[in-house]
Amino acid sequence: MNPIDLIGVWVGVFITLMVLSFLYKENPFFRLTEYAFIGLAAGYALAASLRLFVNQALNPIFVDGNLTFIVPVILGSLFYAQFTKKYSSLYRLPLSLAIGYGLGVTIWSVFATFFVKQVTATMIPLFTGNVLTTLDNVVLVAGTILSLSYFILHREQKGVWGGFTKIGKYFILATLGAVFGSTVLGRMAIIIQRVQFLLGNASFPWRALGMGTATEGAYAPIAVVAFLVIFGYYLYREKNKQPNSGTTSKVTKA
Amino acid sequence: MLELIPGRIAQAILLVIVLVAIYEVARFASKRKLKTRGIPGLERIDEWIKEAAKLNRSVFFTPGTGGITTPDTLAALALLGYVAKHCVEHNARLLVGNSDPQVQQITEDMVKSAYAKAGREKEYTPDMVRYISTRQFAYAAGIMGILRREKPAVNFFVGDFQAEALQIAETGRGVAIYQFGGTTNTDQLPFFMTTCDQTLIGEELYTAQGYLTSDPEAISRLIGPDAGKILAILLILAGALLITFGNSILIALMEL
Amino acid sequence: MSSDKKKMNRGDLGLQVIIFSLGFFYAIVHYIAVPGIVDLQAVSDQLLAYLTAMLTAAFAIGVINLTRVHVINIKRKRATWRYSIILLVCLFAMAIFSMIASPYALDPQAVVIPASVIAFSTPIWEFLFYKILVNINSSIFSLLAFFIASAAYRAFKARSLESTILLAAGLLVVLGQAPVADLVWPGFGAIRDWILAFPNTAGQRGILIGAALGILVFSVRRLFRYPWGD
Amino acid sequence: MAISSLKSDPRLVYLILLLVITVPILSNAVIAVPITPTTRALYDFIQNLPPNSLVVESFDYATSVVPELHPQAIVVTQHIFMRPLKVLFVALDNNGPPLTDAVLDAINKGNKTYGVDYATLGYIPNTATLIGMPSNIAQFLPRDTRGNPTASLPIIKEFPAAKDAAFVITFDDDSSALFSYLQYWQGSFNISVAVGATATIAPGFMPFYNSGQLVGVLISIRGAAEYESLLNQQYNCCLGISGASSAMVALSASHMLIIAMVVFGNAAYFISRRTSKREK
Repeated sequence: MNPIDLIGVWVGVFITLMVLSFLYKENPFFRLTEYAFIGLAAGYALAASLRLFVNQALNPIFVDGNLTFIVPVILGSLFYAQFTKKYSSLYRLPLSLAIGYGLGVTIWSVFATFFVKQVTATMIPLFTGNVLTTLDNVVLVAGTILSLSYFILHREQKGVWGGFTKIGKYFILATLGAVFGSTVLGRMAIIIQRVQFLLGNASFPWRALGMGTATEGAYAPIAVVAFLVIFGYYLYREKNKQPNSGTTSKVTKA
Repeated sequence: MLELIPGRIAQAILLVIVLVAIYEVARFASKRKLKTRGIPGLERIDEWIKEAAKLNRSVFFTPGTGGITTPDTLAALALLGYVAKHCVEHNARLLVGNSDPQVQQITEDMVKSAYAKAGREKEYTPDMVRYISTRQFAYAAGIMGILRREKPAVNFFVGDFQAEALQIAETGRGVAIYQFGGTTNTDQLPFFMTTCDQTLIGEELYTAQGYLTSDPEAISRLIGPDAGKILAILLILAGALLITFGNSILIALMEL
Repeated sequence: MSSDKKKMNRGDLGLQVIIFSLGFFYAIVHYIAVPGIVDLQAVSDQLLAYLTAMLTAAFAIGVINLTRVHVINIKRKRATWRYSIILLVCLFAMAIFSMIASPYALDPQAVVIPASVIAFSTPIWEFLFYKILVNINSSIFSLLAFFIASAAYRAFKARSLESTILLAAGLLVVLGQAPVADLVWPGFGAIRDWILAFPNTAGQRGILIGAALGILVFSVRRLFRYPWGD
Repeated sequence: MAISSLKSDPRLVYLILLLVITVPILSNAVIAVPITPTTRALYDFIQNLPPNSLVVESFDYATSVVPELHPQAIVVTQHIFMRPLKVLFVALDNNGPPLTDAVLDAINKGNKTYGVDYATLGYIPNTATLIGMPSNIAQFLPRDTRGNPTASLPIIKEFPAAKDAAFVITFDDDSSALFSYLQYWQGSFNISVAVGATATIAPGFMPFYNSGQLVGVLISIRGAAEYESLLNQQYNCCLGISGASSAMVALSASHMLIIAMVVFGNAAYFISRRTSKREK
């Protein structure tokens, strides 16, 4: 039993419930976690990108003695000119370098990966002797062509052409349906792991998430009860502060 | 001396063909002042704003979390210009919620100039255009708070959206009478489609931008890529038909 | 918002030449080689090394913007100014401990920073990351499960033929995804796999090719014209 | 349970969802998971990699989607460590490196030693670094996360350039990392690519699996549970190391709830619409 991990589990439970309390109603507990998160994430990102600056810019200069890297460091420091009044336009120089190289690599890679490879992969036989794979291939070829036709913007979608684009839209709707169905899997996975955590269930990957081990985890429910008591007291105090109006923001459709 | 890297020759040639085709179609479109195809629902926006004014309820607009260089955000701002103009005309109260500081500045100027063009600058109040947060869920919580408090008649959420779109869509559906959405982000489009009265799917968002701005150059930029799409359709058809009869010459060519 | 065509002054032209030349080089280097004269790939890699050094130099831009916004909040005593204090405290605490004891430690082998300080900071950083940051972020995202459940009941209506198709495909995928469905009838899982593999692939490919052309045109246009935002 | 109260106040739905998930978890029930073709394709690919091949694992997800992708990272990493393979760990998301350390701390690393069989090279901040790595790893990632110079590591001496890698798997939560690997690593060097994807973006990757650009796709926590059961069938180990398998009953229950909600929601919607039509 490691005391730091035990406290960590309880703090983790409190944080989880402070966030989930938003479901009951917006409250200071939720806002506290939000602001703390923005700060922690920004501070962490600063350290990560500073380390990279040391690795990729200072390391070549001071460790490898390659002084040519001084030029990119100076150019990079011009990014900070945007905070000055007089020299603010100087930051456009390093930005243009970044935009230039970005455009170059985007052009060939987007064209190869998302146009050429996708077109070539759709050149498949429309009749394969086997009924099932024939159906699959026809759906794939026709579906790709028709959904592409839906995004042709210069022709009104009327008449025969309108018929094609309408079927194309149905393929896109089936795609969006698949995305919707798949999203349900993703969202449920997240809440299931949170509930595994709150219940202190042994199946939660405690060690692989740096939360100690299942032995400390088993004490999570204690913190759940503690939080519910505190939150209940907070709601009780809130109710007394405004005796007249209902405290919960009723969501009613007009 | 100069040689083409094997395995990428077809890509190079095809890239040139596609770019030339797009350039020619774009030039033809701007010369002939073609219009992009109409988008169902754009004309209904006018009626919705009129109804909002009648019910003395506000119209809410949020362009998502994208920055000024994100294509979706630019298309959303074009739509905001259109909505702001009509809100001023029917004197419906417009509210805008932003996530990106630079977009906040631009939307402030746009709403101010909408009032200025109608000669009613003093009616513009700073709280009409609000900066919330660059942070995804702080932004979503902020928008939901505004929707619940202000109870707008019409809720526009168009532009660059991620997972927070569902929260806005669901809260908006519970509060607003009409909801208008649009994004190119396929992952979020299902939540737009099932909760909005009208949704701009993917590139339709840019079509709306082309439809609203009468500038022929902008429209030709939208119609140009049609050449690439038609080329893709023809290549797929040709390749599929050829391989159906056992001839894979086109596939071999593409992988040259 | 058709921006007025402002004439490119000398500065803009210079930047546009930089954008064009670097962009054109990085587009061409993929397709052509000039054996014997110069190894273009090596030139491109060396240039990349300089570019990465330049890009990483902008490491503090985000934090400066964020700090300025919240310091103004505090000075002007805006409604949420107390939360801004908490944000800034968290920001600098996490930054300092991450620089001492995280995978991004500036001096992991205790050359400058005394080993005792690193040993003291490591558990604190691990607490801040694994026990606080991970839990807040996972919990915020878990809210979405509740929203999708309530939206499933209150908002996802088959108002039109279009939303009916979407919901039908969606529910078939949801059904096929649930492991228990396969015990009832393995066909559910097969239907889900089929929808994902064929109609979905066709629709995604149509969207992908359209989007790729949009990005391609946007990129090529930007090579030739400086003013962005148009 | 008045249907109308459900309509006006979503919190009842939240409570039902919580119950529908809590009960199966408390029951610790486990259920067999059918194997999706894209999961088996990845498993077979890794199982058949020739000995001493170099694998690159890229942790490109933020802590927000840990429940979806972390179990995948655990089971795939465990499988790779059970085979005679060499592994480099990188990350396109700054949350990656600590999550990598936590996975390495939890799995059974056998007799593999750091620096020889595997190394953690840390965060890749921009595509420029990613594009440079296939030519020279040490030049673009000069230090590993433990502060050692990358060039001094035996694994880098053996594989100085990432283009020698047999395959890269990215655990990705927003498709930008996967597209970068497809565009730059596969586009230029034909390195095989696989993805562990969150469920929302997984359908978007099917065209790349169909075209052969992807050798496998793991879909969220269910992909992890399938992979875990395949691993268990082969090596008779590792059941429960990722927590994914024990979530499958709760997953089924929550999915059935969503279906019921949509069906009931639409039923209530049509009934109210028909009654209002009759009243007009």
